[in-house]
Amino acid sequence: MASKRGGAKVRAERTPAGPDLASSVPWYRLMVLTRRFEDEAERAFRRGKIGGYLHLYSGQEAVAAGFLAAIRADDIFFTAYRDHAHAIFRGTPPQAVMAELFGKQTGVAKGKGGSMHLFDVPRGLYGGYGIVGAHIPLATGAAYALRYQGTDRICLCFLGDGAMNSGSFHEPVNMAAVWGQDGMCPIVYIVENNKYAMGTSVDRSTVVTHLASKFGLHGIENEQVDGQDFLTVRRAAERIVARVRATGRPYAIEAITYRLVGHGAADLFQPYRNKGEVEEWKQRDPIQILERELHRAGVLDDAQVAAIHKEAEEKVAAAIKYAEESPEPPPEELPRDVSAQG
Amino acid sequence: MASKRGGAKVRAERTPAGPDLASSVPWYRLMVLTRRFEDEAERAFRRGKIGGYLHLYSGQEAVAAGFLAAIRADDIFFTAYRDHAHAIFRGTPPQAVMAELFGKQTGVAKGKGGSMHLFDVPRGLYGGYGIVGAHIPLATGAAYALRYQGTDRICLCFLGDGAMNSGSFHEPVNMAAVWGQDGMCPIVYIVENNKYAMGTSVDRSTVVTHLASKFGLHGIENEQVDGQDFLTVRRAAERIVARVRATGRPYAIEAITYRLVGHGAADLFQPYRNKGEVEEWKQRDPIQILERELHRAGVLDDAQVAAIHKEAEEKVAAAIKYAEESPEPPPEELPRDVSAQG
Amino acid sequence: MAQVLTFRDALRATLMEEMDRNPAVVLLGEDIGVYQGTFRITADFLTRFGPKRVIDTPISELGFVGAAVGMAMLGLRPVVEVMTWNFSLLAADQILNNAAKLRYFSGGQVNVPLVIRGPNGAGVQLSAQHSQSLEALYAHFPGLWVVAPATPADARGLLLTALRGKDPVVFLENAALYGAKGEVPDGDAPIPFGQAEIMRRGHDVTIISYSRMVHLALTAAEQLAQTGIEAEVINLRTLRPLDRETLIRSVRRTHRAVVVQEQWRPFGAAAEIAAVIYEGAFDLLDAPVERVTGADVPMPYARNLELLALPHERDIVAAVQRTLYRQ
Amino acid sequence: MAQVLTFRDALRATLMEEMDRNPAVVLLGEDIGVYQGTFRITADFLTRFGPKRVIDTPISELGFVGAAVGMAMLGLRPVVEVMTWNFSLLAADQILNNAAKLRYFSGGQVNVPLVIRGPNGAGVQLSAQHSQSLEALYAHFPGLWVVAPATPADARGLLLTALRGKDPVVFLENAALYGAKGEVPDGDAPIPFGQAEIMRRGHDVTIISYSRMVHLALTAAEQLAQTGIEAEVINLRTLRPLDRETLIRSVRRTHRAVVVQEQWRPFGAAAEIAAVIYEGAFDLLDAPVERVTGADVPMPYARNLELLALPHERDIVAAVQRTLYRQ
Ligand SMILES: Cc1ncc(C[n+]2csc(CCOP(=O)(O)OP(=O)(O)O)c2C)c(N)n1
Ligand SMILES: Cc1ncc(C[n+]2csc(CCOP(=O)(O)OP(=O)(O)O)c2C)c(N)n1
Ligand SMILES: [Mg+2]
Ligand SMILES: [Mg+2]
Repeated sequence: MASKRGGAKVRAERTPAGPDLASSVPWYRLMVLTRRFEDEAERAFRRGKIGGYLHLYSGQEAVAAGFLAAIRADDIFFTAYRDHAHAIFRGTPPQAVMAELFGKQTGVAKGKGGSMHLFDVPRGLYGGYGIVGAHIPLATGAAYALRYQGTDRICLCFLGDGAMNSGSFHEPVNMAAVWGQDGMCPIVYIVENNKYAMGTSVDRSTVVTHLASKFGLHGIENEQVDGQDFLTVRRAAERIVARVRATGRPYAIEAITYRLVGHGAADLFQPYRNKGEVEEWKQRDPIQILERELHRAGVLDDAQVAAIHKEAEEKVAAAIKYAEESPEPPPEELPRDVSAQG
Repeated sequence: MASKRGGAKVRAERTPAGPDLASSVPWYRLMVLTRRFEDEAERAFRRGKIGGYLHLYSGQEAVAAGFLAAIRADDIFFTAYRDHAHAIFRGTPPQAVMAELFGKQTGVAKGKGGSMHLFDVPRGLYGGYGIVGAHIPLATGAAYALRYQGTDRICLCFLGDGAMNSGSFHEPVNMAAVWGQDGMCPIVYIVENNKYAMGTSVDRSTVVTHLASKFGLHGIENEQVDGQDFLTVRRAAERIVARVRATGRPYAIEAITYRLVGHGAADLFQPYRNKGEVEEWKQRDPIQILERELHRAGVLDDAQVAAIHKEAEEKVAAAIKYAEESPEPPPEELPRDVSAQG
Repeated sequence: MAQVLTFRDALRATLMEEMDRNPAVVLLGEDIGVYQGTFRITADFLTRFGPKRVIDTPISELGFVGAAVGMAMLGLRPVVEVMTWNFSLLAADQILNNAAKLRYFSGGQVNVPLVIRGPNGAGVQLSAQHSQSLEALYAHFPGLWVVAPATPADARGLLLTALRGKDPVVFLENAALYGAKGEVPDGDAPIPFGQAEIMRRGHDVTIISYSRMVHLALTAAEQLAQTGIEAEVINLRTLRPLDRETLIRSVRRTHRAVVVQEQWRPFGAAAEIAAVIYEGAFDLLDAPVERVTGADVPMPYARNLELLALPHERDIVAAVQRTLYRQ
Repeated sequence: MAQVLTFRDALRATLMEEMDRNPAVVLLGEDIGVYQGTFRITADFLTRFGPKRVIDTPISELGFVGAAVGMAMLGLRPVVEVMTWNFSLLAADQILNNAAKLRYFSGGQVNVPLVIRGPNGAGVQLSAQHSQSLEALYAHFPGLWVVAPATPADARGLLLTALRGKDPVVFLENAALYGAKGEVPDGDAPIPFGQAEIMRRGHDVTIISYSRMVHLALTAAEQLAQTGIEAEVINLRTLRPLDRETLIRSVRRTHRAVVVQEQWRPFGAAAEIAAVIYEGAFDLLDAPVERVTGADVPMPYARNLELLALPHERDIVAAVQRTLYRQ
């Protein structure tokens, strides 16, 4: 399925068992947690508890999980507005994310940013951005800064397939390649190719649907990966991250994935795709794929799986409760944070 | 020399003699004329007769000449600010161009546009633009319009190597490829790769120095050509233009060329290149190359060459005189042309 | 005769009629076709007019706005939908350096009959990057017309003018108004640019606004009437050109003015409107012109803060009272 | 002590000192290195500081301004040279939607200590796409500081403040001033933002301006003095924040004000300045505030038309006379 569009050659790098299976259990737990989180967030949206736009990551979890599993605690990352899972995977407490969605003072950004603008700088999450593609220049400059400061920290930049048609994509990616020649741009661009930008499928917005290859023409090494398989993504991520850290050169990966839900909570009818396609992709749900794998390897049994689901349910319920009960930001917050010196 | 950067494979398509030699004489004449025009314009600039920026095309003549020789009278084209030759090749009277540079009422744009903004819409020149890359979207949309209107007219879009690093380049070129699938984008993108964007050489601004190949990234067929050889350019242009006209699909060509003069009249010291490089390229002056060819084939003799140079001298002298003696635009012109309805 | 339509349907119907009438009209934008339009202004248009006239674009604002300018130069009449005006900042160069100016720098050789339309201003909890009202920015540039309809009738009448003119038009809608209903005259009645409408007569003070804020002004005026203050309410309809005459005539009668805008006060639209009033009615003003504006902060997400950041009826009432020295 | 420096050298020296002092300062821009800078502000910097700190960029305004924002978020202190501010429109999204707002929407988690600098305003015959004065546009957006120095001393003092603050600064220079000389105080004396300077004392009228226009105002004031009119001349130095106090205090004394800006009048900076004056000195104003501005047209190329499009000393003199009802 991954090779449907653009004749993608997907690297196969899975190892059937081994040490990374046990270490994947916490990621399985996080993926279950975020899925539940997204479901409940949507419900809260329908109840009018969450406003604005709400973009869910359901179906794409293995991509961010695989990469965030592969970086160090002091590495950093940027993403777009579909960002809840990225924060939670990285350790941001779900209740602080939910409180942000509820617009509460206890949210990660004190309720000022909302769903699209999650930030958790101590954990390396530099946002959460709403203008498609516009975080790509930021991430590229941030990667330069990390090297300039003499560290071996690296930067991840998640982006959508739709973002690749913007100048916000091409301009910094070209610069990253130039800077990379001097080892000054330790960044991994991770395309979450979920087939659609809102209602526009990849093949309606560009002729070259092998998206990874577009990085090649800027001089950046690249590959595709099956984005539904956590173990595959993680293995690729570990290899890529090590190399980028060592060389200071950019690298790009296109993860073939699918969003099982609407573009945003308002996208109910989805006239741009048919039910069959969604059903087909449900067979490749990344959580089930990982679950099966862990099951088969004997790392998880049914009871443990049930417990993990129950735990997720409880955590998210607690997050909802926390968000619900948290205070709104006080009026004094309105003028705060506009600038540092004023 | 053309293959120095990026391992360019340059198509060789020259025929040593034949009917296109005789028909190239008028183009030789125009190339001599524009070279003289540029020299005199620079002199007028030094005398304070021309203001603002002044970007000369000297050394690159074969590129625009080769392509403009290959299109029909009802075809159209767009270019950047290095546009004098493009207008004159197309038949805009040199005196109307010179008068524009002098800021006179008799200029092609009544003195309102100046050197960077030559327009001659009746002859298909849709400008003359000063923001690098920003005419590329216009030309792309214009090409769509030509097909939408049911014609088989085509559009040429000249652009610089430097422009290719901008979003103004990538965004429309991607769209052109998409529209081309339905035969709705009859455009030829012609990169005038003169090695530098002001003082920045191509290899300092991008890793992929085979610029034609960047169009491939967007799914557009492309090739390189030796931009110093009029006959080669023209032959390629004829083939490409015929194909674009027939298919309605975009095509791209990178002409390897060189500007023998400074970026603009203010670029005196040129710290970004050495004299030797300039001297080397003088050996490949497009006017001399064509002259030699016509000479060898017996289409032009020494006396004719001398006459052509003399004629150019006179025409440009007349243009200078005309420009000098033309009236300034009257004050009433100031508010005119801002909008059609107000 | 007239019929009652929503703002959305007024736009839809007008666009559709004009497309039926004039084959040169083409639409470009993100998700206007297959997806049926984010705000469903163009729902069913793809089926009706086909993909050559209803062009779904990639996420390339700079590219497709520029392409539309090029189409306009060749005699088409493109209508670009920006999914929201926030994204127009990516196309600012094409709008401000090409569309607005190229008629001038070509010495009048080309027209740019282009309409760029979409929702402007704050929505509900869309936060800082998606809650901007950009009229002051665009209205600064000669060569553009800047239109901000308040009612379905405005929407129709001004869109007709936009679609038949020869110049680029920045057409600023407001998502909160799409569902609002109002009488729309039948038939072919374009509203000329630069013609404000007096929505309510009054002699004590003039309240001036445009787009969504007009409705707040009307509500405020009703509230004020209950305290014996009769406010005149002016709907500007267009910011460029500005109908100085109607403005000034009214203020010279009422001696007091309140200008209402949604966006940040500094260098906002109300400053220009106030300056025009002072210049035309200085000797007859009994109080400084009041500006009612949004808070000078990027828009916060939390609903309670967002409400604090936006102007409200009570702010208009208070401003009016200040002009009458009642506070 | 003080030394006489050109505006250019004041900028150069200040940048250089600060780069010597603070390794976090890096420069980005087109042709600032090998080419030595279009206006030679950064001549020799590449040799002195090396290519990691003096970064020649491709023609990618959106990309490199955005990258600089990212660098700033990580604690560097990038200084971006836009070759001219005209090109900043391509980066408008990064400046207005990211740099200006991200401190806010992150709930204060990140600072953006970024300076974007370069020449603003008309040059000589650069025509419509290269002759724009964008202060009104940028000053509308909270989260940015907008600086427009008039003298070499301003250039140094304000650049120091910009380079040491934690916020994004839009630093608007003027190419016509680069060669202008003036006294520059030695040592470390940043000029705080929001502190206007009274350049000339007078009691008959206050002339308010910034950047190059301050010099026209001073010349006009000299001419007026010969006719017995003593004008006070205020150099605003920063548009955001605006030094309302100095402005208002002066006008409350002189009872008359003339605001001078280079750019188009509608929705220009002078409207905001005038509105602030009215709001603060309404009761003491003896005449409407006069706005002296450029013509409301894209800048024409022809020198004679260009001169007609720009404000001149005589326009200021005439405006002052109107405020005194001498015309
Ligand atoms: C510049 C810009 N244009 C349009 C939008 C509206 N918009 C929001 S999300 C989106 C689709 C983005 O698709 P993609 O990059 O594939 O990310 P995905 O939503 O699939 O994760 C669009 C068009 C926007 N936010 N920014
Ligand atoms: C967007 C933009 N950035 C910067 C400039 C300043 N500038 C004018 S020409 C030029 C170089 C362009 O190089 P190229 O595209 O190769 O064209 P060439 O001058 O070589 O013909 C630059 C940087 C500009 N005009 N527009
Ligand atoms: Mg997508
Ligand atoms: Mg070049």
